[in-house]
Amino acid sequence: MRGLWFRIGPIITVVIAIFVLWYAGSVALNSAWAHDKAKRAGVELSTSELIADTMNQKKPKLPPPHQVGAEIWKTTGDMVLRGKAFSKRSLIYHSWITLSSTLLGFVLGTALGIALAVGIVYNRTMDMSIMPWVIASQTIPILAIAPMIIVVLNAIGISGLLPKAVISMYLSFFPVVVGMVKGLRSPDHMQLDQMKTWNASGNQEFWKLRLPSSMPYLFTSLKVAMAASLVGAIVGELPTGAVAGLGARLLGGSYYGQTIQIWSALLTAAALAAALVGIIGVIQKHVLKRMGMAQ
Amino acid sequence: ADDVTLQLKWVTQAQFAGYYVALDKGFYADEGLNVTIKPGGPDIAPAQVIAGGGADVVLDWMPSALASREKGLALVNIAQPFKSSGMMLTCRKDAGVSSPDDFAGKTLGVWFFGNEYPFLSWMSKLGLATDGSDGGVTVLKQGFNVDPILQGQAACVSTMTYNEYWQIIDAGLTPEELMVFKYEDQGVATLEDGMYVMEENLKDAAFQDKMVRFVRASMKGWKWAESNPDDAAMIVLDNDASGAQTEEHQKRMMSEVAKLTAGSNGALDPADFDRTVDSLMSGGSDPVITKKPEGAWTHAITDKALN
Amino acid sequence: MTTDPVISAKNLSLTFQTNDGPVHALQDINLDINKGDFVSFIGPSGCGKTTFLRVMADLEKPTAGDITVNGVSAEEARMARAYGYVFQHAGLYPWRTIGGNIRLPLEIMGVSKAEQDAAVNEVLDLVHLDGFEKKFPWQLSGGMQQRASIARALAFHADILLMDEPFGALDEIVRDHLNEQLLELWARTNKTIGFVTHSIPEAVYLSTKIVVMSPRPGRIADVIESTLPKERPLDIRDSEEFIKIAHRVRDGLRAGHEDDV
Amino acid sequence: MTTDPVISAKNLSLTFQTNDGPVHALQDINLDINKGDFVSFIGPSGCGKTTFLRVMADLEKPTAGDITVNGVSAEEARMARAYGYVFQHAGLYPWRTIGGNIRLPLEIMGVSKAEQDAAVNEVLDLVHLDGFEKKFPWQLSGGMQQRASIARALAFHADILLMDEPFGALDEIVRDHLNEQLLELWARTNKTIGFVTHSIPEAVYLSTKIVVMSPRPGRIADVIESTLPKERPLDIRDSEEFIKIAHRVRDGLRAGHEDDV
Amino acid sequence: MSWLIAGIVVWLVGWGLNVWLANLPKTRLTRLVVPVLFGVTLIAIWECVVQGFNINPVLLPPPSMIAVRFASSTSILWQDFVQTVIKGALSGYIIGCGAAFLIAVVIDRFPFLQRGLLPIGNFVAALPVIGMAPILVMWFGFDWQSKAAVVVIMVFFPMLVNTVQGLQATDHMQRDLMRTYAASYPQTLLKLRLPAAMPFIFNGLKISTTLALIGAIVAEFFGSPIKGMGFRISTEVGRLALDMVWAEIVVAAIVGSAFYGGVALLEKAVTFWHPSQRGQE
Ligand SMILES: Nc1ncnc2c1ncn2[C@@H]1O[C@H](COP(=O)(O)OP(=O)(O)OP(=O)(O)O)[C@@H](O)[C@H]1O
Ligand SMILES: Nc1ncnc2c1ncn2[C@@H]1O[C@H](COP(=O)(O)OP(=O)(O)OP(=O)(O)O)[C@@H](O)[C@H]1O
Ligand SMILES: Cc1ncc(C[n+]2csc(CCO)c2C)c(N)n1
Ligand SMILES: [Mg+2]
Ligand SMILES: [Mg+2]
Repeated sequence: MRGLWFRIGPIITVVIAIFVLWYAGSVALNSAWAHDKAKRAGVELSTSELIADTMNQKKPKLPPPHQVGAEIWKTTGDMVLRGKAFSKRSLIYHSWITLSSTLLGFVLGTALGIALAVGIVYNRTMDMSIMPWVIASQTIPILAIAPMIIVVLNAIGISGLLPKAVISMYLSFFPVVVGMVKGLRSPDHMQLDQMKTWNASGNQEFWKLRLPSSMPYLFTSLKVAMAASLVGAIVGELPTGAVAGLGARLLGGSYYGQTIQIWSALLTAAALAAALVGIIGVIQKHVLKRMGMAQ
Repeated sequence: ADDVTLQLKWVTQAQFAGYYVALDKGFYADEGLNVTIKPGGPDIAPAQVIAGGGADVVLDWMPSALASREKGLALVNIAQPFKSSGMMLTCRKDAGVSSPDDFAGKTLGVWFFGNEYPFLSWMSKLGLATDGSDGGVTVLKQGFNVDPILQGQAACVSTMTYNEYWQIIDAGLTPEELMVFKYEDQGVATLEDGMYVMEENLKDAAFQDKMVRFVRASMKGWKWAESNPDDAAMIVLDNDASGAQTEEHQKRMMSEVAKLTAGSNGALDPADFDRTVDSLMSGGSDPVITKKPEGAWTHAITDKALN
Repeated sequence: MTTDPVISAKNLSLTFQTNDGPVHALQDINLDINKGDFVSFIGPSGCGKTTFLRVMADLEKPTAGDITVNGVSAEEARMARAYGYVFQHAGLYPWRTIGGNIRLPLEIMGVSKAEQDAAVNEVLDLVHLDGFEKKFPWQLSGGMQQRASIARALAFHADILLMDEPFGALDEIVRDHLNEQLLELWARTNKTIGFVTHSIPEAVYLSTKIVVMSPRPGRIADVIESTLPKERPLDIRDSEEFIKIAHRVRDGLRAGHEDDV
Repeated sequence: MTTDPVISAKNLSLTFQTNDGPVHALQDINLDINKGDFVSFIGPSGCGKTTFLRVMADLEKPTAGDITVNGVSAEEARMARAYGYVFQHAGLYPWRTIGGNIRLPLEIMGVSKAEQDAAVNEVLDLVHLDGFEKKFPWQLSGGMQQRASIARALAFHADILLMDEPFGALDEIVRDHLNEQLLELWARTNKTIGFVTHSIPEAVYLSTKIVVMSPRPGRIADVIESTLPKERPLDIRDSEEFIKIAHRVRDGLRAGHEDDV
Repeated sequence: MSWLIAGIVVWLVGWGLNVWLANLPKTRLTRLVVPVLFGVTLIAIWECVVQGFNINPVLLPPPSMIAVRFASSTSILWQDFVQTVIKGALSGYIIGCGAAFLIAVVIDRFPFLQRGLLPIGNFVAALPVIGMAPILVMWFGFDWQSKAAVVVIMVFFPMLVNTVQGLQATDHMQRDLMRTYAASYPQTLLKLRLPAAMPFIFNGLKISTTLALIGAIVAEFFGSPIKGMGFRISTEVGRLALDMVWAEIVVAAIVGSAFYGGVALLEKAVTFWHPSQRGQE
């Protein structure tokens, strides 16, 4: 029991601290509008009236947690209870839309990343030519070229899930390349020499040495890539007409100044990312344990 | 049925009710058309989409369409369901703005992305510099919403009669506290939400025919929406995949939009076109277009569609 | 011993190019090793022992001179999987169990599953690690890891065994024990063994031939043919013959240290 | 020698809690070390030598029993910077030059710059690393790194010196040489030295007291008071006395190995 | 047609040349020439494809057109660079990385915070910035301050996590050594943990360079004064001036690579002792 508190206790404390700060922030940020309103109405606000007002504005600068919580419940749990989990007003539906392109993009990005890493490790020309451009590619603001990618893919007849996934891929392949290049190069000289003494083929060297030793790097990169892929999916939703998905909710909230909706979409996205990363973490634990690389 | 893809200029909302009504009520189907409506958004340039072959017909504002035409992308206006402009500049009285003479030295929120042209030509008509120099105005690139006026970051923001204006009202400011400058009233109105197609496509008779049927059905949709605003708003709501729109807001938007489409049967009034062009070319040192556009509109479609 | 030498080095030199100039690791090495020889290499740290072993194993290319193994070039010998190599550090793959590590070279050489199992059992037994087959390397002490690494090199029956300080991490008792085992194996299989060590008694106890090297550039200072019998109980180390050879090795070593420390 | 012992362990036990159960690293250790003693610890791998040294240095807390250093608790002694410690692996900070590494403890103890310089020069000279002050650790061979690490522990003049297999990575000649140097230093400064080694001759050659340990749980199997004189030339190792002591140590060791290997 | 053939020829020649160069012994020159040649080949192929397939410049302008636009718009590009990179990205980078560093040191001192903050930190780090940007613009106004705030949020967690990890990167023995000296906390921090953490800290700093730039640009999409790289990009797309958009992207890529390269050089100087640095050259 003490062990549990040891792990959970600090987290709970910090979460409570965050909530306190959040409420304080809501009061501080929202009171300007409350004052503004009161001044225009020509009334004086007492402190308690002021606080009450900041807790319940329609378009607060910073919605307090209970407002965001209520909105999330209204668009998730409540929807489920009413049997409309997949209606357009349900965040579950929008999360699913985003999730599907996230996962596709993640798979594509991981595949591309690993392929490039293998190329870079095994081919000297690729090693010397590609890396600087991979870095440069990540300095291009994706939001700027996302619409072009969508339009260009559209022009050659590709639409739907794939264009969004391509943007996810663009963001997620980078951490995989960097991590895998490091990982595939992590066997030390001795281990490589050993393979040489047994006259192992390139294939054997890859499967029996380089790939297993890159596993810890791979999983770390996959976590980063997953988070990046989710961001990519959200970015990709904007120029496809922001029809559906968490990105559309964010944007929709933005158009209409619905801060509560923005925050609830934002937190849902973060929870989704945390869950996806968590799943990779669990897989990592199991795989590494089976491989004897973690205690 | 013939496939037609329509690219909207903005997200699904009552601003585009006519098209959704036509789709929902089967007006397109009656004309033998299979129409796909693609919602737009802040990152979607309809002209770019049509250039990339992603749409057969796009909705755009005329200033931006004419500017694209000068860039070498031959867009042609085939129909103009919006008679009047819904653009306005909404200011807070307590920021000290009561007439255009008060703009100097103030901060004004403006939409860019090709939507800034009407504003720029208005300012140059007023003789106000927009590059931040003395005696001019400070221009902000306004985001998607009306926050700057609520937060007091700008004295005025751009609004549409049917949309952003009501967001300001919803946020708690009253009409009495606001000063509104409609572009129509200031004599700088430009045409909004026209239907545009690629000039080269028009040479194809089959395409022409498709457009004739499309425009006819769309206008039928518009007229239906004008007379049944609340039902039209609900149809829009049904088509909004993001689930972000509210019934109240869309119904109000529909009733405002109806005022703008009221005067048009779909055919472009050449006088409106000339007025728009004059306004764009009068822009002093920095006109939006440099020469009078030729062939930027046609009555070929509406003549067949509406008679 | 009129047969061709198994390993033969002629005027062998190896220079490493580093950023602060060339390092002459080996210079003008001439050495023949015959079938069934047990050759120890001894010399001060950094004198080129490891480098020479690596050249024999074709892990390093000499910059001058020739080396032949089994009458062919070192590379061809490596391709023919002519030898087993024990590295200075155990170097087990952490994601494989002890059994998996020993099995690895067999997998690579395409040995059948049944033969793999038999070989693994046999060598585990030899180094007294039976029962540890399913453990991972980090679950073993340093000495046990070292033994697993030796077992791995023994698992496939190469005729030549190259061992780089295999017993460095072990305490004296275990070391003595493994020395005996190694001698027994060598006598039984008639392998040719190249063996690097820092310990003079170990070199004398094990070898038929002791190569004393001197540093910078690595040269052969002395080659001592052992006069000890092939049969060697542990207490042979107290014999006069043994002490005499050990003295000669120590003198050779000391000469190499002259300019040093 | 009627003075109080410098280090005194009473019924000392230490159990590590690991996820597959407790590991009894030390059990019921009783030992007194007097001022000026040179105590060697010898025993099979994993028997708890390092652990015991770490307990003396307050790097590990015993789970039962007491330890006093200089009459106070190990922690107070550590705070008073009573000892220098040489780790089993060199453990130099790679971002500091050799000089910088040796200077590190002096900086921490607030010694003046001039005194630092003097001390660094002195100890570099002692371990024959003069001229390498400005080099980084990775530019040195393993043996040189080990010597630098010894120099670091000598740089500040602590009365107690705890050394964990300091000469493990060195070849015999260098090792002999450093053994002599260490004896000379010890005789000159009358330090108290705790010394872990795997080498029986080294233990016998250096020590006034040899502690033989046996494994699982780590206990003291034998404590041998050396009868060798304080003055010890290298060839004392061929003396009868020496060989007798070495035999006793070997027997103690072997007993500890019984269940093993 | 001839453009397409030219494209294929350029491709083959560029690739062949690169293969040949790459297999020469590595020198500082080949290290530089090979990637440049790769890029030049790519750009030449792009030109040939755009010309050959007659792709509309409002979709993808040819590099030549971008170059012309770049050359004729240097003053605008410079003004945008100052607004976005110097004011927005750089200040946010310094504040964000600096704050993360200090907080990491505090967290490292108090394990309780470490166990509480890091899991939460991972959650917060997963917040998509796109969502934060409009909120921060609302909070901090239109000018560069809100851009810097976005950058601060973007770089904060990668930097924090790396620094915390780095501060723990010392091995047991290195820490025990400090214990034997009875070193005080600040002494241990200064002489052991910080130097040992440097490779990780630089990892964070490197990741943060590209994040800072992207953050500053993207934030401008959500409201800005009428200058800045993000403003220009979003505005000029609407005006179909894709050549200008790409000119800005070129600036972003150059600045980003230079920023990254600069930090990498600094890294090399500071962590020269780390095996990953020693391996090279
Ligand atoms: N890859 C390399 N690059 C440059 N110099 C090297 C390389 N490998 C070894 N050397 C140098 O070559 C010399 C011989 O090294 P080698 O490893 O063969 O010594 P050794 O006799 O095995 O020493 P030890 O007893 O410490 O194992 C040393 O001076 C070493 O610094
Ligand atoms: N931190 C630890 N956690 C758990 N067990 C440990 C730990 N440190 C040491 N041990 C165990 O305690 C026992 C004694 O270890 P110690 O390092 O003292 O041995 P040693 O005598 O120094 O061996 P060597 O000669 O190999 O250095 C071993 O069985 C070891 O596995
Ligand atoms: C970034 C941004 N760009 C343009 C517009 C302008 N706009 C295009 S369609 C339309 C009608 C819907 O209100 C409006 C206002 C905007 N609002 N935000
Ligand atoms: Mg060696
Ligand atoms: Mg130990």
